[in-house]
Amino acid sequence: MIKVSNISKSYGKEPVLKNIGFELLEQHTMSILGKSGCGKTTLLKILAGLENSDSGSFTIDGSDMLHMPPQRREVVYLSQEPLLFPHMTVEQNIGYGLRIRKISQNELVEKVEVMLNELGISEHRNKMPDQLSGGQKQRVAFGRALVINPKVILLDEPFGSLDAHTREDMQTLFLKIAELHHITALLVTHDVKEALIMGRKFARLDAGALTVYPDKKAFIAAPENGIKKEVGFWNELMKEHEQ
Amino acid sequence: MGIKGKFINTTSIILLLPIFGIMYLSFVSQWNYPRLFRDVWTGVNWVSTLSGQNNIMKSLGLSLFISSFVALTTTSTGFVLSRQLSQLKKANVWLSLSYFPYLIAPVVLGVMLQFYFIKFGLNGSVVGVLLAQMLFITPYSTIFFSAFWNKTIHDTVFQAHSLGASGRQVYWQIVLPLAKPWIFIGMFQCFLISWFEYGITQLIGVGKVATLTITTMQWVKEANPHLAAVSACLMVVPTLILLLINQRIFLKQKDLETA
Amino acid sequence: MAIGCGSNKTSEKQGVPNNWPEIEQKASNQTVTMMMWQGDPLINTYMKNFVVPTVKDKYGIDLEIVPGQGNQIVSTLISEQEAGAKTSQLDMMWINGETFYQLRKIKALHGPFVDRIPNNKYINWDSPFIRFDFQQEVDGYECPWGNVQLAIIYNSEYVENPPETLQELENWVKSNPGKFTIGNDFTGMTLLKSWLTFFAGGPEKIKGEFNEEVYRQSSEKLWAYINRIKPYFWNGGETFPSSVAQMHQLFANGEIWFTMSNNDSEVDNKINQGLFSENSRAYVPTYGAIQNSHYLGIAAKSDNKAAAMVVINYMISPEAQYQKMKPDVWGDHTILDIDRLPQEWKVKFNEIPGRQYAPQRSEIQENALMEPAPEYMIRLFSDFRTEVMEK
Amino acid sequence: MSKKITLVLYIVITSAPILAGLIYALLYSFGLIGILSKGFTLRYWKTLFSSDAALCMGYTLLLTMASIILILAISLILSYQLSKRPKSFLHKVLFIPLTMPPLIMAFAVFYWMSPGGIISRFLNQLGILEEIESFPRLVNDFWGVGIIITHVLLIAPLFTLLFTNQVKKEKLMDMADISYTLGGDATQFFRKIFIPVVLKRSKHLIVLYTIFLMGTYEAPLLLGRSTPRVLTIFITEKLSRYNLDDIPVAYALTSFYSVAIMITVQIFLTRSKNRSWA
Repeated sequence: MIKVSNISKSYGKEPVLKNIGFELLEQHTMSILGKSGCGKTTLLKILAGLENSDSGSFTIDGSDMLHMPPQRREVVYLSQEPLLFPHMTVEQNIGYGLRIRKISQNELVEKVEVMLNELGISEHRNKMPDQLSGGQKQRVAFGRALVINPKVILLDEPFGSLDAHTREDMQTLFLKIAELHHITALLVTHDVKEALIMGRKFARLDAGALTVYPDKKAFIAAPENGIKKEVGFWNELMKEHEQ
Repeated sequence: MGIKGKFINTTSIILLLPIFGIMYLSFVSQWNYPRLFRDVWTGVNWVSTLSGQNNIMKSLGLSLFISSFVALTTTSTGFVLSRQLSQLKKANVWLSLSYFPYLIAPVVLGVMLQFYFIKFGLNGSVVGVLLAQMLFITPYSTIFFSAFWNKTIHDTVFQAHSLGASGRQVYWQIVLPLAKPWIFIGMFQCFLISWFEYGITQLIGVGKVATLTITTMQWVKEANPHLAAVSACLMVVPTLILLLINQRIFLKQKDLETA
Repeated sequence: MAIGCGSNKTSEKQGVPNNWPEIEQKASNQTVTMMMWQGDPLINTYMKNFVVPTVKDKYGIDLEIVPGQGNQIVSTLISEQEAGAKTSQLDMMWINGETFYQLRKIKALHGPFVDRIPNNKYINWDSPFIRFDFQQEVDGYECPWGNVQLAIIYNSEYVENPPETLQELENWVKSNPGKFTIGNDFTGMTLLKSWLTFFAGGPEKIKGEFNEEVYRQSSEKLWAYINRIKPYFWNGGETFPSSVAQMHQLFANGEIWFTMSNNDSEVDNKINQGLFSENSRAYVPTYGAIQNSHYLGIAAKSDNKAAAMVVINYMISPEAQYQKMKPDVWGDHTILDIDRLPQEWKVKFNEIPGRQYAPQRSEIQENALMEPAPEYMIRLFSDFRTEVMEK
Repeated sequence: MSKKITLVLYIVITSAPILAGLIYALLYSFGLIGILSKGFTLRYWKTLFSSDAALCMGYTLLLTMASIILILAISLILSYQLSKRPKSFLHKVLFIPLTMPPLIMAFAVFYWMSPGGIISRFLNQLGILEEIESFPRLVNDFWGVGIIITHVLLIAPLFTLLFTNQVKKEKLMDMADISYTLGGDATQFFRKIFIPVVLKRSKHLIVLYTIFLMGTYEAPLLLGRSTPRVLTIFITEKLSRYNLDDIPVAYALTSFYSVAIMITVQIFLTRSKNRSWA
């Protein structure tokens, strides 16, 4: 179980995160909805170990994460940019995390093979990143993260730079694979629909403060998320059309 | 079209003239006005140089040593320093410190520092010249590499960490491969700056550290354009060959510089 | 001898042993750095191909030559003093009167040492042109190396009767614009000193210590004269060559018809090298030309004084002086008194082939002028810039 | 912790020498140290703004401006032409001057363009030039023609390369078509769009090279006149003169020049956003 409590961070006098706390069960995905600049990237970076928090704690199954160097946390951060290693092929990129874990060559090849197939990119295995499309790159980035079986994946607007169509494909793909690999994930997005599709648990980050909703219903009902308003708009439109 | 084409062709020819000029001067002797050649071309300047009858070959060796050493040290120092700087909050402000030593004319820098070099017994020695050159080439190298450490590199580095790579692994497996073209070009640039240097080498070296530029100048002062030209050719031709081989890499560098 | 004994103690302190054999012993396998003007290929060749290998063979001394004129020597040694350097980068240097003056002033010269070197006994100390350097007694702080007289070189194809007086020169320059100039360098200033001597009213007037009044009056006339004919100089008098090498190049190109040399026999070796046309001749005008000697000094902070002394002793040996005096080697007149030399050397010196294109020494000796005090030179250098070049 | 050490090391490498050098130069220029020092005086600084030093500063500035303007003009035209003909031979040749040190370039210019040089000999052989005097004075001349030509040969090719790359990157030539559809002609495009865009993008670079040119040394050493002189020559000459009173003046100019550079860097380079860092 992931447990985050009282995490705060400020840049100078500017508070960015205020007493963030939540719990997340294994194999669950929590969607955090937030506008840009609400502190969501900072939160993920703290959890991943890229930045330090001023206070608070972060544990996975009871062991402290905040004082562990990022490479030992097994918390993988995925950003909007796929950030593939440009000097490695698709295969090498996906196998990178395994290679540094000194896994046997056979096992490595096998795992990478499985991942390539699951992601549907096996025909691109020998390509370099600059030969791939945006969606393909993002798949490789997922594969690279998932193949090492991390404890948590942190997704920072992972589909933000993709076009609408590719985006839907990727969302479905992620759900499929997350289930397959029993992934625990934290997703931040500004897109309500994406939050709803991907999440099992829901929260909202606003001006550095986190609200965790008890369930999906509460998330939909909360006026600040604007879902009701959106639905109202479409209903009105439908009604007008029907008349 | 015709006129403009001519313009480009003329420019091309003009750009070739300096190098043709020095090659020509190295193959003539007894160059009395208005003669262009005496009777035939002569290899005497080259023969005497290559057979070690003058100090040019010695200077070539010394220059190669100094410039290679300076290139290696300044490139590695600049690379490391620029990385550390890039992680600081006010990286830009810190970086601006590098502009001063790099932009002040080397000979004036030499004038300002001569006192200290003498004080520490470094004048007139190869070590002194190495140090003097490093004083302004290291900042250059730092500025050069600071452009490498952009957000994408930092994010990629973090990505590798996040996948479980240790600091050393990230450095060898991610950073260095990505930086390879930069390091290559940076080193070439630093080598050239040192290779081209005259002012501060003359001042701090007290003429004792006779690099190729110093030797060339000495022949010029002696009004012996022919040996000066041989010496000049030895400076230009190696860089030219290196450049022609690596023109594509060099082209890429221009991308880096404007980036 | 009296001076020698007196200086023994100080010399010991300065790292020079008391007697010559010990000095030679201490000198072996040392490296001596000598700073000298390297603007003349023949001189460089003489040093590189003759002196350097011989001192290596004979004494095991590595003589390292670095380029630098008098002013660079002065500024190098001044900077070292200011920085409080314990040892100097330079061991010995080739100097001239004004450098000698400056270096004495800042106490950068080692000495007296000349009376301690064996070949001192052959030096022609009777000649005032050797004993006095720019009116200053040498005092053992520098050792004479060669003696030269300024000679004007002209192309006899274009100039049939070279001007013998300043008036004639003025007329000639005005009727042949663009063909004459003065170098903004040591040689040029040496010519100006002979002109200054003329305007001062003769050598007697300018003798002795620097006299501000004499300088003011004579230099006023000098600048007026030069500025009057300057528009007819090479390049309209807008620029002046900055070195002898540049002057010679212009002369060889035919851009100018006069050049000059501090070495009266230079025209011979320049023609032999094929640099000057065979119609080139040298002469000394009737108003005279400065004759002076050039010297070798040892840096006070050299840590190799013994080796430097050995090198200097060799450089004034009959062997080295004889080689140097050959017109096709350098043509620099010896500072030794030939009459005092052993018979074999006497013969050899007398057999040195005469000059073909330059006047014989004996002919121009009567037109030789003494160097005035060094301040004249220093003032001429800076005033030439402000009074002529920048006007 | 190691970050702090690196930072200290960095400051020691970059700033300490400059600062130490500046302090020395300042002390010397105020007569506080040096072989002839007689205590504090403003004498040397006063001469800096009256005598030949002022002339030297003005001359350096003029020479720099003339060089940079010519360099910009030539590189702009060349890069425009090159962008239209990407496969030109010039592309290959542009690299050659980058392999030449300033000293060698100045040397080459001297022996091409002096009255006794190669061009003059050619003209003479062709019978066009009868006397060596009729050849125009292009080196060691008053206007610094030789120096400026050397600067142009050294820097214009580099600028042309960079500009051409800039144009490619910004797809500037595609804009030409837009400009034509809006009724502009080629000249208008060049003047109203090409030049401003390229110059704006290269501001940083232009300032950098202007500062470089202010400190030019080798070219004037070989091709300059005895008067007026550029700054670097002035300083080195004053330092090695028999008149020891000239040394503090040289240090005064040294201090003045380095402080001026620092201010320029502060104004033009640090404030303007270094894009690579953004």
